[in-house]
Amino acid sequence: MSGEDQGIRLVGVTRRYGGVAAVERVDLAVPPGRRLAVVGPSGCGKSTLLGLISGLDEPDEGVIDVLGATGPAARLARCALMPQRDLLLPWRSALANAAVSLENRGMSRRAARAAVRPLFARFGLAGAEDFLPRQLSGGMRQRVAFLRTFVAGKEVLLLDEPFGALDAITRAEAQEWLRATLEAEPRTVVLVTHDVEEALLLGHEVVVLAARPGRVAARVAVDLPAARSRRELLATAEFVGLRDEVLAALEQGSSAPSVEPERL
Amino acid sequence: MSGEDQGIRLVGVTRRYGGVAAVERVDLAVPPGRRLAVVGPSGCGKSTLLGLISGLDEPDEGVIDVLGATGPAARLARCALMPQRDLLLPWRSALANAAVSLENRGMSRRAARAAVRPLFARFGLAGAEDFLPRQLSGGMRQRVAFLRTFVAGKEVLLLDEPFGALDAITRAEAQEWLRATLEAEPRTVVLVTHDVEEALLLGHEVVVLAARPGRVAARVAVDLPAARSRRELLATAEFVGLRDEVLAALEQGSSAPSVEPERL
Amino acid sequence: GGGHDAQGASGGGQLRKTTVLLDWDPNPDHVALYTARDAGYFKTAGLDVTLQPPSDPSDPTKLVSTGKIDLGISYEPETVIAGSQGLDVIAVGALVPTALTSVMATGKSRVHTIADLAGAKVATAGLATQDAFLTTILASNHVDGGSVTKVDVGQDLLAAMVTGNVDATLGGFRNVEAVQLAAEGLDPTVIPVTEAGVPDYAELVVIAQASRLRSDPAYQRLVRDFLGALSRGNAAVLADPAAAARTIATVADGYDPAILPKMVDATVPLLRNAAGFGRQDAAAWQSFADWMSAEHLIDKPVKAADVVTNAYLPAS
Amino acid sequence: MTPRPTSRRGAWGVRRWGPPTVVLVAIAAAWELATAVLGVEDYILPAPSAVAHALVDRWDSTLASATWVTLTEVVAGFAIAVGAGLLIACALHFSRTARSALYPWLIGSQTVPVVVIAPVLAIIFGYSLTPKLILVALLCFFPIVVATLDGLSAVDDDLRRMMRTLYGTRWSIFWRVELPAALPSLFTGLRLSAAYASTAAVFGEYSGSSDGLGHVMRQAVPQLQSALVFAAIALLSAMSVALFVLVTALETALVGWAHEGKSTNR
Amino acid sequence: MTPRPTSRRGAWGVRRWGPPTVVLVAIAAAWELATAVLGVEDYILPAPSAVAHALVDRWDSTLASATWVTLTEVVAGFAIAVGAGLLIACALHFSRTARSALYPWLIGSQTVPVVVIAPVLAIIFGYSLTPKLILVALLCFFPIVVATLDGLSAVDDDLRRMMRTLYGTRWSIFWRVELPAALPSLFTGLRLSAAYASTAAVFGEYSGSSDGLGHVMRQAVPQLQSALVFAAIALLSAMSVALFVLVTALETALVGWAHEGKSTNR
Ligand SMILES: Nc1ncnc2c1ncn2[C@@H]1O[C@H](COP(=O)(O)OP(=O)(O)OP(=O)(O)O)[C@@H](O)[C@H]1O
Ligand SMILES: Nc1ncnc2c1ncn2[C@@H]1O[C@H](COP(=O)(O)OP(=O)(O)OP(=O)(O)O)[C@@H](O)[C@H]1O
Ligand SMILES: [Mg+2]
Ligand SMILES: [Mg+2]
Repeated sequence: MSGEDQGIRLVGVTRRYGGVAAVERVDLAVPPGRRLAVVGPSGCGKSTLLGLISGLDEPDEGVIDVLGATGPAARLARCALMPQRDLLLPWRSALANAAVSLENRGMSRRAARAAVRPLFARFGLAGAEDFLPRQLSGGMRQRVAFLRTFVAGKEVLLLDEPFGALDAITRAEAQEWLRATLEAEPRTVVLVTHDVEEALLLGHEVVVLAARPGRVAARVAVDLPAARSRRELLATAEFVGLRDEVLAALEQGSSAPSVEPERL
Repeated sequence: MSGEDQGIRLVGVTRRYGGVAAVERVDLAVPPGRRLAVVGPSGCGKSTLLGLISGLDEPDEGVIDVLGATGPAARLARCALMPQRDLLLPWRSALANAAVSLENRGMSRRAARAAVRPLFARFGLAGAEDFLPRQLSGGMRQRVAFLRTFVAGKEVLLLDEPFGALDAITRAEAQEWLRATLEAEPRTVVLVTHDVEEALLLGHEVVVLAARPGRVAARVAVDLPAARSRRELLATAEFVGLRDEVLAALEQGSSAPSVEPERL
Repeated sequence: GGGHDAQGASGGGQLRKTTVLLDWDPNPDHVALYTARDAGYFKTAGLDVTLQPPSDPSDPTKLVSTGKIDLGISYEPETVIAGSQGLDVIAVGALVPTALTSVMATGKSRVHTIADLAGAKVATAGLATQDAFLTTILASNHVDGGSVTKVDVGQDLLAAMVTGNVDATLGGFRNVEAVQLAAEGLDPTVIPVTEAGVPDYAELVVIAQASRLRSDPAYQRLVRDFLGALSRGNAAVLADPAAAARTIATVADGYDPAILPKMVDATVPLLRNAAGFGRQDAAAWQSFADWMSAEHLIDKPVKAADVVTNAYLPAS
Repeated sequence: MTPRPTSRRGAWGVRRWGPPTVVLVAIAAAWELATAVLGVEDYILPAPSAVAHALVDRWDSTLASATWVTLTEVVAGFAIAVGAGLLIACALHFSRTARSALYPWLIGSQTVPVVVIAPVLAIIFGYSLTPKLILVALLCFFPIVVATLDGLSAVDDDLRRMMRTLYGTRWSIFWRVELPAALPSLFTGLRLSAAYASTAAVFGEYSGSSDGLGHVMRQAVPQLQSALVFAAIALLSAMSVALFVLVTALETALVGWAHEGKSTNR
Repeated sequence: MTPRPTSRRGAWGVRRWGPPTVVLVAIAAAWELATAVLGVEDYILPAPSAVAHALVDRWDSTLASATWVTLTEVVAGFAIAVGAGLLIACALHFSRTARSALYPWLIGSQTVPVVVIAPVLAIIFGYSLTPKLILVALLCFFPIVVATLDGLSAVDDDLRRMMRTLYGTRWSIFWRVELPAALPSLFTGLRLSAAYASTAAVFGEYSGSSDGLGHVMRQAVPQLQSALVFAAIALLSAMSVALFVLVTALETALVGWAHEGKSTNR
């Protein structure tokens, strides 16, 4: 954890819902232009954390600093958040949904849509530009929501399970696209995912949260060898080692229910 | 594919949306008490297929037979469908949501909730019984929706990415629970998933759909050796071989967009 | 409104715009007004008269008093009330010089005389004056007031009678509702309130703004010219009731064209004023005002001279 | 193979004239029969034939011009009500203080009877078209305000939050999220106003008029000209129903996303 | 650390009396001043002090009993309207044919002026409380029907489909999905009806009454007792506002899930 300069920094952040802490005394730091992956058991406070960083919510305790901004409005100005639910506007076509941030910034409808249209083919959405959200499949909706967030062009990207509804192939492609794009033009990213492989492939660092209340259980720096292909990379000993490390931390952090067959 | 007797059978099923086929001439058969896993690229028609089997939708062409029933109402009586979106009722607590099918069958509120309550702890939802859906995390909502479907106690379970929003640990537990429960008390299951491992772990057979229009691209019978633990099973050569087979079929069936870095 | 740009009675060219606010929508009571308008008598007198139906019968006193409207048609009781409340109005002529309000019952009702009202259910249109009329009528005919049930039915006097919901009504006009009942073959009993103990009064009067009348010669001229023309209209009605019926039929949209002439026929005799058109008896006004005061219809007593004048009427 | 369910609102909105016509004919027949058999007097409840007769008989002399006058008031007054209602709703939506301070007054505005407002309007505007338009607007703006405000405040807050992370200003959130989401509610208000507009015009004509269907009715009611009264009512109803259907058609066009073939496979 | 946004509707629903009171006082003061300075005649627009005076002065003799009579009509009539409105809305919701056949008649029912209905009601029920209740119900059921129907038909169809796979019958879907989802709309209708109830009672009293605020007003208008008229209006407004606030409080209790702390992290 380097960078005092202009990354994302959380110090002692706590957020309670009606007395129960969803997130407790969390310290995090993401250097500028780097990517942090967050994994943790379901309900441990990952989405809560993104809401806090984005400025949509304020912590009950602690300080959040996003590229030098600590106030919620200033943080909001710097962050684009892709929410876990896609939250597409049902009355807008897929294209118009993806282009909404450009319209918000004053671009004309036509120009905004023209700017977004090329990305649709790249994400396997060619032909679905004029579909309303209810005409899209779950994975298509998620891709539109991802595009919408990306298109906003903000310095900080907060992604809440961006590819969770995608099949293995489509997801791998989306991951590769995101990685290549961020490599070419770095942004500061916090990525929440339930997929450990995704966390390792996309994050420079992986943070494992423990449940109830959400606390940092482990931090894993990702330093993977250069490999020609994704498949090769996944098979390297380093990758397997890191994956096992993260999984072990996860397993410890979970307050797991016992598993037995059940009669209903 | 055995069983002429009382399983699920689709013959030449086609469903179009405004002239474009989402699913075309699909033939499927699931013997009674067996589990079919369906994988395929996003938007290939998996959810459409479940809607057709359940009786909520009718095919434009072809015949669907669910335990001898071909009419939509009769199919509906036999199938419980867990939709891809959780579709929890926002005004009902988590417990009341999970118990809704029992209330629909005439059980009293109290009895229905008492019947469902024990399952909550088992799924890591202890303490969240009285939460409203908006107070639940994404993964918690999905588990409640799964419980709701399971609790209906129907002969046929149609599950649309039931564990897609769960972290690795929670998901593994849910999978184990489902497998053990269905082993003890078999139901006929069609499981849509984007996770090839999940498909192989839970399905007796895996069907790979190809995109646009959705057609059956490959069928893979799953016959795995007995293994002591999940981790061991995942490492067996048979498992790895099947996974590669399914992935290869998937890769072929996808109309993949090319992957290049992009400037916005 | 505003008739300030006064000119001579026969002033060339420019007509003085004058708005007259009626007491109610056009009906047979207004036959003289519409006849004078359609025959061109107002124009001849140098007036461009607009006859305006009100939103409520109490509009004319209010709007004439504030000077928003030049002239109004009101009722003698309302004019007395206005005087008592300090409104700036004065009656300058009687349009219908006698009372029209009557006690009415259909032939089928058990009420045929005032005495029959004992124990009856009586509908009024909800005016306080009508309540007072009823009290006076019962008292002066020695009918036990406690035995009579009063209902306020608003506009629905006829409906209340023909359906048998009430035994009698007080508030209908003898030249309108009574004729309607007769035309429906219901053989009505009609007793004008002034024949049953209520002091005589003029049903419809022309009112003007009192203070302006004292100070504004142009306004004085306007009122005089108006009343002169109206007098001619009244005379024309008396001379040719059939033509008058045709005139009123063009504006009384909601009336049955077949019955309207009969109503006009019933109205014409009531328009005759022995003292000459528009003349009002100050003594009669005073005794009516005193009666109102006694019935607590007004808080402050009213001097007849303050609310009525014959000074602007044409010489008879 | 089975027919897919068509849009509900669209279906009964404009196209389906069958059932209402059947009911119309049935009611008219039963009514005609009842008046004939029971010997109900015409001046209490006129037979439909008598109403039709009055409609034809008095059309040229009375009803035609009255209908035209009232129709003008209805349409213009409704238009003003829509404009004012939307403006007020937006103003109250944007300012919480304005909302809590002014809402009771809006409710109060609906409780002041016409007999009281009418003379005041007459004083200010004279007996012109203006007070009638004001009365129609006054009676019709209220459902629009209440329904629109309710719609605006029921918008999913998560959509607002999503927009805020995408450069959404207060205004762009209103324009791109709240207003579209509140459209169905707005149309509920418009539909109600449409139904009230013709009655409101009649009230307006009670504020001093010399033509219009309200004027005709005000003269005809005390005279028991029931056939004429019912003819006027039939015309007023037709106006309201027409306006209602128009509003519904507009909704079908604008809010199709919410109603057409909502059934999906998800 | 920053205050979390509280519920909107709850906030202005019941607790926030401050701003409306301030506005009330401000308007009263301005009005008092205006009548004094401009010398507006009392019989046109009475000063608030005169109205207050009349309110106190005539309370025992006139207004108390009249208020009681009208309040009874308002409350009972509103209750009937709610019952009838819900019943009709549900009936129309369940039968598409009923909906398309009867809807125009419901709209028509709102265009028949009170002056016409009142005598008919008097014929049937005499001059009792009944016709007033019917009139209030007749004027108040309509917003409930329209808003509830709109709410019911706007329910997310996916929720209905989900229920059908879980043994959801037509009835259980209605009871467990459609009705709860339509509650916010239903309350829009109730709010509107609440605002109209007191005016409707006044109309009811125009058709044969011997007490009530409408009766008081009708007697006071021709006697130029404007202060008394305005006192009656103030009481009517207070009734409507109270009913409105009551409905809103009930909504806050019943539909809390839709409004309270909707902001989540998702
Ligand atoms: N109502 C609709 N109108 C038009 N097209 C539709 C509609 N519903 C679905 N489709 C189309 O049908 C295709 C299949 O959709 P479906 O939801 O079955 O995909 P899926 O396999 O479930 O995808 P995912 O894995 O992303 O959920 C998609 O291309 C979608 O756009
Ligand atoms: N509005 C709320 N009221 C009460 N509790 C809440 C609220 N929002 C979230 N919580 C609780 O906070 C905890 C963390 O929720 P959060 O959504 O951050 O989990 P998550 O890590 O994103 O889980 P998942 O992986 O399932 O999406 C959960 O236990 C949840 O019940
Ligand atoms: Mg989450
Ligand atoms: Mg799907």
